[in-house]
Amino acid sequence: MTTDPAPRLSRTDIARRAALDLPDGGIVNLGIGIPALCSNLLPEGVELRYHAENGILGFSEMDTKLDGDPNIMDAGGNFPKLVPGMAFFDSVESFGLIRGGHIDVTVLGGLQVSGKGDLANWMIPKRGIGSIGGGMDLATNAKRVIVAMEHTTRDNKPKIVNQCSFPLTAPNCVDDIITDIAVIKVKTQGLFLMEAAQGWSPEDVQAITEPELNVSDNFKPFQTA
Amino acid sequence: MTTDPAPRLSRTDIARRAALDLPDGGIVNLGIGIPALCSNLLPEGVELRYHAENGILGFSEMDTKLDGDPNIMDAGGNFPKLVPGMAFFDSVESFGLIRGGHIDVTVLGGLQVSGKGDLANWMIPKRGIGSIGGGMDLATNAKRVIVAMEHTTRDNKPKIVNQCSFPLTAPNCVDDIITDIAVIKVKTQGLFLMEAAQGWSPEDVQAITEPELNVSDNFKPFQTA
Amino acid sequence: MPDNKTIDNFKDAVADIPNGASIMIGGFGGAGGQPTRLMLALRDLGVNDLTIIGNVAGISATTHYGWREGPDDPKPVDQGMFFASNQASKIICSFPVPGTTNPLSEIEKAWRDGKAEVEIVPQGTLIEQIRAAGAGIPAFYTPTGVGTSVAEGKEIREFQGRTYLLEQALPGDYAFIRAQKADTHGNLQYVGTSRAFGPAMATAAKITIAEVDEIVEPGGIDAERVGTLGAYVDRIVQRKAGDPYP
Amino acid sequence: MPDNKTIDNFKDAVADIPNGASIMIGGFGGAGGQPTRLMLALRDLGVNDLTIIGNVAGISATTHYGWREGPDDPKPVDQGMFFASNQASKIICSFPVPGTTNPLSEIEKAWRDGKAEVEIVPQGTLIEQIRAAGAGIPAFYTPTGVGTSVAEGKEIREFQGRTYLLEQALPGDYAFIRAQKADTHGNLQYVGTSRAFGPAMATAAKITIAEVDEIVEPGGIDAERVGTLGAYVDRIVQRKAGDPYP
Repeated sequence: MTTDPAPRLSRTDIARRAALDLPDGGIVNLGIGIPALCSNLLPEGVELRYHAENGILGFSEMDTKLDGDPNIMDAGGNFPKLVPGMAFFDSVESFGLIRGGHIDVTVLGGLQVSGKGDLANWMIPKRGIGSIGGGMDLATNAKRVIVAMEHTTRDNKPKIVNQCSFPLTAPNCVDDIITDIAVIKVKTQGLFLMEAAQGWSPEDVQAITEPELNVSDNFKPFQTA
Repeated sequence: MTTDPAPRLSRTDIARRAALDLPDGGIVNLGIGIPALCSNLLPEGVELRYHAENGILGFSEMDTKLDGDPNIMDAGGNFPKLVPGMAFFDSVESFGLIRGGHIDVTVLGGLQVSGKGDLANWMIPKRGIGSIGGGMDLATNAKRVIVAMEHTTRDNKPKIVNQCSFPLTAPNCVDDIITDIAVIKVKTQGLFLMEAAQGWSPEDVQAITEPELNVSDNFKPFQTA
Repeated sequence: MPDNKTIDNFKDAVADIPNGASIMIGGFGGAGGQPTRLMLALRDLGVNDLTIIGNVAGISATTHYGWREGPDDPKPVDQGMFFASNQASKIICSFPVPGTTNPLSEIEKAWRDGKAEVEIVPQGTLIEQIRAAGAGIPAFYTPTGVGTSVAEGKEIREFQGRTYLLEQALPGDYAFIRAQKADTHGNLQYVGTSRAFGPAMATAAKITIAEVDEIVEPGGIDAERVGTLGAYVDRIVQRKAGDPYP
Repeated sequence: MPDNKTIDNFKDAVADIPNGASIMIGGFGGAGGQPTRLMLALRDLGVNDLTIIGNVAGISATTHYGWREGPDDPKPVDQGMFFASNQASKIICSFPVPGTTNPLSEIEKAWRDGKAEVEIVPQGTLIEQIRAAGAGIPAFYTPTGVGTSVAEGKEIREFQGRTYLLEQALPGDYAFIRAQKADTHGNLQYVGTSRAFGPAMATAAKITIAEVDEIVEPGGIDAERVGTLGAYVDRIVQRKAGDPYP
């Protein structure tokens, strides 16, 4: 087992980097886990319209209280702050919005991503049962799919793999992968390393990534703002 | 050409008879023409929830004014009186209600009805063009379809025929036919003459009806209340 | 930075519509819910080879269908204007022909003259096709139209012993929607029966343009009363106060 | 004569539910929109071999998902109650399993013990299947699930160059719906995100029962704010004031 050349970034850092890619004024759906952290880490002046599967569009910040109104929640069970211009609707409308391709960006967690952009994030095979939720609809139909996850498993095995061994959420759906050491773009020609964390060379990232990484002509340090 | 044994009833009489078949508290959609007349001819104490295709449920009476609010109309372009318990909705919901089988009774006009209950009411072939509107959805999916029409064409040709020569609205959909001389039930075994207008014998009705009529065991005069 | 989808006038709102575009026109037919000012602006733009998608289509001008008839009310206008001006070559609709005792509509005239194709679709199928296009459903089965001319050339299939037709999604290039209120994010609020085909069309078109009586700041529409999400609306235009058209 | 769909208490409202029935449970998962009193009445009825249809299912009791955590708030209850009591043999849902760090839910326990079948469906497909059942659509195509285990055994078909799955309508015997207000005709009004699966389920079940905070006379719900039409609702039951469950 190799040693890391430099510290890996935190989950908050991953979310902060993902938040940089969210377009001002865009309609965005954040998955649970690291993606959910994005909502409070947006760059100054950027305002998003968050969508949650349970039938809400237009919120921009979460409340941290634990005793909010259970009739006004997001899909993760958190309490959004009410903002002007919000709307409530039922699940038919909510998934019409998703499946119809009206979500600009979704940020999802990942268990595995393949070199072709296949995503697996809903079931660990040895458990034999899992939760699909809205993830398959989002991964299949959002205009842009960003996966925000740790680069490897806890025992340092690659999560960016040649072929997913876990059940797929959707094939060929991921546009960008943001991890605790790298930012990688998925193109038809393969994976392109766009950024790496401080102290990590492209070779260091490649060492814990299964598919071959092409180093982008615009390769640069991990962006923070 | 035979002579009528007695006067035929008026369009209003047809509508009044059809109105007798509308179940108290039921959800009813009335087509244009004779069917639309039913709404102001209900028996005392009966209250219906009318549905119109353009997205309104629960009205019970029409206003006769010509300068009502164009944002509150029925599908025929008339102005319903506002009543408590009404609801407005869009056309997706409106046809979900129809196609999903949630309309108790529809009363439709007819150009031809066959002995099997096929209905043709949307196009006269020699015109070559016609209007389907909500008729096909209603005829195909309402729990009960009543056709209210004159018994014959203006030149006394049967409109109840062995086989419709006009384009069908829906095959095998009609439950009851109410005309200006008769009430006829469509069963899998054939047509059953239930009622005839004053002065009209079963033979008189049969003379201007193509398919064979079975005279019901409960045959009686045309009901008016 | 919140965007503001307001366009200053109807002319600018339709200015990019090219020849050959498909235009969905909301409402049901009649004045309530008809985006009349957007329609007039499109007519004035003068593009051609348009496909119009609507429900009740082109019968108001000759029959007064769905229009008030008070002494001060204007003469009805409808989708027939695009056929009278030879701008439209096709209409997809459910109800383009009035009863035999009415004068011919502009659409029927154009059809008789071989200048326009008229595709007549059952109303429930038409709205479901539009809804499907906006909701990512490419095709669905419906019982309506089985055993009729509507089924010609279409796949027939049985489910649980009943027979159904396969119908496909119907998207549009532009949707013209009439609503009573918009906020600057494009959320729309409708009144009464005026919504009809509007909400589904807003989801199904590449560009949705809303004609409204009033534009308010976000929050000016109750979150429980949004009939069309701003996510579906690209441009909003406010009508002039006192417009004689409803 | 207008009907009044009010039932006096929850016990009577569910009394006719037989063994083997399929029960749709509205809301999204969590307290908001969950018809908790109807669920408790069904548990007390003691029927078995039930199929439960819901969305997020059975994870609140162990994870507190979707429930307030104020000092006076009750312990969460969820669909797991029917599996703990061995009344349910199957669940159709989208989200029955919480993260690995959470205790096992009653549903996962029943599944591990081979006592319950768990069918996991993408959320958008599940709600569309339910909507289809209520809207007379026997089957539809969706892109979601193509190339995954969800597609196993299902028809695959291309439309306009993209691949889709055929999914079928999902009706239910009973639907339990939670709303904030009902009128005596059964029209329902919802608040916030509590509606979720409720409106579609109301259309898709043979018998729809609504649990509400308040029952009003017709007219007590604005005609523009009816979230579920009375046409779909068979029974309404009012909760006791001050019920500790949300």
